Amino acid sequence: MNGANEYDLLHWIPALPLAAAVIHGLCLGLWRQPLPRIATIALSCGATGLAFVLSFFALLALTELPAGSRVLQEGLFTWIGAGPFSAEVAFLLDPLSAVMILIVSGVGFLIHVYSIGYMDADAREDKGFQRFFAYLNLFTFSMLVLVLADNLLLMFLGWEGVGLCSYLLIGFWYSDEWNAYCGSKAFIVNRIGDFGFLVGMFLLFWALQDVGSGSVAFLELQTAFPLIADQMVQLPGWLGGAQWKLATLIGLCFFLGAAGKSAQLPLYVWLPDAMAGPTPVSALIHAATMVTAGVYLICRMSFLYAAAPGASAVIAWVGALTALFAAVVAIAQTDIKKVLAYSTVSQLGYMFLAAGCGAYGAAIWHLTTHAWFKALLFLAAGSVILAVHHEQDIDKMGGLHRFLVWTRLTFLAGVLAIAGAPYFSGFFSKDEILLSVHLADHVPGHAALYWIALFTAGLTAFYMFRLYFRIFFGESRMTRDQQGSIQESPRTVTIPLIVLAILAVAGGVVFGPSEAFIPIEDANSFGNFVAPVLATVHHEVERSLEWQLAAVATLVAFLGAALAYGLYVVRPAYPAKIRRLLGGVFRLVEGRFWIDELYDRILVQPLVKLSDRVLYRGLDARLLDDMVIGGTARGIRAAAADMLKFAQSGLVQGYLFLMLVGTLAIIGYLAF
Amino acid sequence: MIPVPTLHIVAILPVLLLAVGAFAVLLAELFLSSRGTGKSGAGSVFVGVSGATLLVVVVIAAQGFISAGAPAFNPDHPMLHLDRFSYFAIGLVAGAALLSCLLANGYLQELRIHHGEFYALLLLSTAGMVLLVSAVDFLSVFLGIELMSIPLYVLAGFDRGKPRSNESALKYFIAGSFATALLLYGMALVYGATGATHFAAIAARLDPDDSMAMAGVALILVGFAFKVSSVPFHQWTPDVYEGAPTAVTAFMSVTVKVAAFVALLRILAQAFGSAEALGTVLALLAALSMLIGNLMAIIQDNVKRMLAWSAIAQAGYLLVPLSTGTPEGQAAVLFYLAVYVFGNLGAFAVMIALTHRGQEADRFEDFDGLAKFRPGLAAAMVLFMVSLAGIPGTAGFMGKLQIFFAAIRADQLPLAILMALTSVVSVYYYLRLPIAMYMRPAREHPHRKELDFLEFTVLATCAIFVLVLGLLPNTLDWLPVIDWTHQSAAALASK
Amino acid sequence: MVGEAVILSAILFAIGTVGALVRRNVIVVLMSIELMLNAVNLALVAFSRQWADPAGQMLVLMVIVVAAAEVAVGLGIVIALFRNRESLNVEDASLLKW
Amino acid sequence: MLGEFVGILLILALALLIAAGFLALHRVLSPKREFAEKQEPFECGEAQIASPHQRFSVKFYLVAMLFVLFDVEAMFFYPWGAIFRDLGGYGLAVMAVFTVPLVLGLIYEWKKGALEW
Repeated sequence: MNGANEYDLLHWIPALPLAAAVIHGLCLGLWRQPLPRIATIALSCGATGLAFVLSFFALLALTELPAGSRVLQEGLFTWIGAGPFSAEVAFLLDPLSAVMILIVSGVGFLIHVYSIGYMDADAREDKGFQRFFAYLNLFTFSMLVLVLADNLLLMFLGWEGVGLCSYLLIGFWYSDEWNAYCGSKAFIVNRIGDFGFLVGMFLLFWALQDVGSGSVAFLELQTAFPLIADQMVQLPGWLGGAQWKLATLIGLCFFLGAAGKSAQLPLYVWLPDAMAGPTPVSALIHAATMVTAGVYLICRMSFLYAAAPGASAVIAWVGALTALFAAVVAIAQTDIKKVLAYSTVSQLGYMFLAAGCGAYGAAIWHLTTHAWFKALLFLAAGSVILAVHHEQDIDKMGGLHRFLVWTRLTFLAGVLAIAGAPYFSGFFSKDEILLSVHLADHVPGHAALYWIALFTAGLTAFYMFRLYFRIFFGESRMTRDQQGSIQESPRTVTIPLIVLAILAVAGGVVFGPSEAFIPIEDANSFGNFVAPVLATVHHEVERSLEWQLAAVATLVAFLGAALAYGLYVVRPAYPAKIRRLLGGVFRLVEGRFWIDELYDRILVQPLVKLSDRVLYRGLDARLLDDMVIGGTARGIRAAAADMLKFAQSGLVQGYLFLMLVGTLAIIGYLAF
Repeated sequence: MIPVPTLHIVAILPVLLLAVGAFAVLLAELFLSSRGTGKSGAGSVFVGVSGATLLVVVVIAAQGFISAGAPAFNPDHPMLHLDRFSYFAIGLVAGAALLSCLLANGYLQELRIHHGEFYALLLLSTAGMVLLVSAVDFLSVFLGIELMSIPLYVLAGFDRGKPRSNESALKYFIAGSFATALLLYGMALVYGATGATHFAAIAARLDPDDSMAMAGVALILVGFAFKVSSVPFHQWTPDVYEGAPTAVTAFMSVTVKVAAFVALLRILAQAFGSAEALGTVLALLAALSMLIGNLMAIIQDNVKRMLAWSAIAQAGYLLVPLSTGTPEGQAAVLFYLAVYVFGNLGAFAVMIALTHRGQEADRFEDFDGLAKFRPGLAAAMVLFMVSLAGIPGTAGFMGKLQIFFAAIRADQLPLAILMALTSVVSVYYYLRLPIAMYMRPAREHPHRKELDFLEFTVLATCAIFVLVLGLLPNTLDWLPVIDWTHQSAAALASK
Repeated sequence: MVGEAVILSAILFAIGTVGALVRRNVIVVLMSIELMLNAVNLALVAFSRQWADPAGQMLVLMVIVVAAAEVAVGLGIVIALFRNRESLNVEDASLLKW
Repeated sequence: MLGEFVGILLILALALLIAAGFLALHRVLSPKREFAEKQEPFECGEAQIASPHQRFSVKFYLVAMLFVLFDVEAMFFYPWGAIFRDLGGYGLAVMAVFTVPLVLGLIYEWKKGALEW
């Protein structure tokens, strides 16, 4: 392990959640006997909490090193030693992964705690409680492996692991067809992304073996990559046969993987459906951690993207468009979790936009703040959902501020943070992104990108405040007895909310404010911390510009919020009018542009059809029939039809015939 | 006076043992079941004898592998060559056969077709495979392939009372003997062109431009492509797999593939080395098999049939490294074969464990809500499906990885990408069982309440191997599978 | 001399192939396959004579024996099928399809 | 030498097509009108008394198969017998080994009652 500092506590961070999951699994699988509730809680939350503590110590150990060489490693064993290439099971802790493990284990721990109260109130299955925590731990383990992995292959293991766990948590929780469908959808869309990941890894390996490096470890990649950075490849004819920069090709492949995992256009379709899972899962997996893995991947490979401007531009544009698109869709949703889901997609778009503009630090910073306030928003939403007995339609809520004090306050904190109210956490990260986009003149059309991002910021403020007002203000749209039974959620629910709220409000100022707004020298400790591992594109910034941009962004956000206030509090009648006014447009938005239906038409149906019609009846029966008989007289077909059934017609002689044709073909090729 | 050839019995010891075991089982069948002895008692004798025989063969193979091969049988005109390569294959085949014969006991009793002949035939077929994988002369190749196939024809129709079983046997028989005829004609042509049946001699005299020789090569390739069920010689596979008793399907779906692929590896490496054009043909077959196998598997509604099409797709995956012809490719084939054996056997083992009172569990509905009342079985099935689909952490992914990198090193990038793409598609149908088991409401099935001990052993073994091959394929110093495959490939290179 | 024998064997093989492909009666299909095998034997003998090498004839003996075993098994299967089906038509054996 | 084997394949393909073609033609051209008179022997010959398709006892097949098997196995004795003297004791031993499975097979089918009529 090329001389980097060893740190032999590292493997305990993922090992603890794994151990918990395994114990749960054994109890359920072999012993067939759920643990007592308290033991389950102690095991799961304890494991994750300890993981967080260890992560913290690891962070301290890291900060003791000089800023330039902050790398800790621990190799466990050789995963694949022999053969064409080697991969270690080894962990790598640098500022980037340090940030990630703190988010994963920290937010993860809070959500574990929250789940105790949530899952109690939400008693659907008797044994479900422990199974749920088993899955949570398993997920935490996979996510930690993903971010700690020191090579692409181990990262892919975690990458698939989190996908599997989200599949389990969406689908295996309540057994009904819809969840099953959503779970499989999530899994299969993710596989499309994974295909990109794999191919990217192949290309990288294929290119590097020529320069004699058979490893996929990040550090070796980083050192070896410059050798192939400018290599060109000739695409095969059926792909246009153009000359491409290899780095761009690889970058695009990895971005396909990232887009699948992080729900970017066009692969975002699975995330809104993933809301079918229980709310803590939505908070942990589909807001705070797993969906950000794509951003992490891009930043981890930043050395590659720095050499691939084409790929970076694509990322920036896809990110921006996703941000805008999802924000627009979010306006019209009435399901509280759907709104948050689309907002997540939109915010992820922001992160990719930043990464595409070379501002990887900004991307990771927004990833962090987003983990805080989006987890907070989801958990608060869950608390609301509990209070109103699993009602998720905001048209059937309203006026809840009287009942849910804590929930409302924390929710407000989250809304302010995501809307970018000054000095809230979201404010700093969003402004850093806007700034970097504004400066990124190396990206084609960065001006347009900036305006899109700005407009999206306004939309974000609008739909978040709409959500807030619809839930907590206006007169209640619930039946009497519903109102009667509303009460604030248990403490295990509210405490995590409060902690996250504090982070969402103050986290920005404490950890990573831009120097422009805090009169302290390098106050942006976060940015300085992660900077060394990222190939960020640097620009000279004068404070005044930063101020101007921030002012504009804040103004836009304020307008959005004000509009929401006007429409949903002052003049509640207007939205209906507008709805009538806009008519078609609105329905289009409401129908989420009918993307899902489109996919069903374009992707799923054709696959089944291809398999069913084309291959199964078409190729097997029609095509080959015609191929064999086509030329000859039509009369023969009648006879041939039953003699040469090519389909899996169950007629063995048809099989023999196909064999014979194949044989003659091979002989023809080999012998003549 | 003709000089008496020197015989190294150790070289044919495995075959001898298997034959003796087979006859022992037959006699046991005669003298036990004719008497009043209960079938169950007889059953334990059958399983005991055949299991012990196979176990001994596995041990011999391991011993032989460690001592790096045995002297050839009849050195002046060698028919068999037992190097590490063949010993690895023998161990794999015998191991798979052992697992399948452990599975058979309970299953056959549930189906009321518990006869000793089953085990005898299984042993004989295994003997054929052992011959096949160690053959270095087309004469012994032919003997091996027939001794492997003929018992399988009978086994496919072992459930005599069922029309489906008869039909499966008939189709397998007709298609199989047709393929044999083609194979034989190929041998004849090659013999005519080179005047030799021994691999080394053929390799010395084979002329890639002699169209007769190449026609022979093509026909031989076809014969093997049939055995490994590669498109377009695949169509028998779904029918035979579905119709045959599940225990038989489990046995042949893995062992035949291993034996045929290993023999093909040896022939390509030691006899047909000079025919480069073969690489292209193999690559084409691989692509076709991956595409058609995976796409056809999507629309199946019978689990056995789905697994049959998946077996065709897996054959395609295995043909990818075969077409490279590099030592890495050969090692990858061997490793993936091991992976495939445990994953597939495991899946069939679950189906067998669910068979009850002559009622096979081979439709997707039979798995609805299984997780509710058989959590262990369901979890195992998920593991095997996930491994077949090639999700990281399982053997399947590790195997595919070996293939990917072998292919990439041989600049077969397009094939590798196609393989990755098709295995994405494959997830779609491999997931159907987990969905059925965990997300469909449970229905009442005549499932047996408990596993019998042997089935549990087999399931546990398969599950453990799937995990170990996926996570520690080369880490345990007593089980460095990847090293073994590379040593075997090396033995193949040094004739 | 050898050439003619080989061509004859090729013709026999082709006839056997066609028979196996088009005849409906299972027994006749078996016979056609036997014909293919014997065509192989003919070719083998011819080549073995051409190269003055006994290996070919050894292979022929093997083929004959194995073919006998095969046809025995085949007949057994056919009988089992006939008992359940009352028919020797290959095309009646099409329960398993797709 | 080489040329005529190119022909082999052509013949393979050709024979296939011809046969298929004729079969097909027959299918197409031959009128298929089947009425009772057509089934009866024309002018001369006897009206059949029993269907030629009546079932034989399976025993026929069974015995036939068993005969074929042992008959063919016996074939191996000829080359052996030809050089029996030269082989000496070794040959005797080998052939003994060869015979054992045959005998076992005989015992098996005997016990299974395959030989009873």
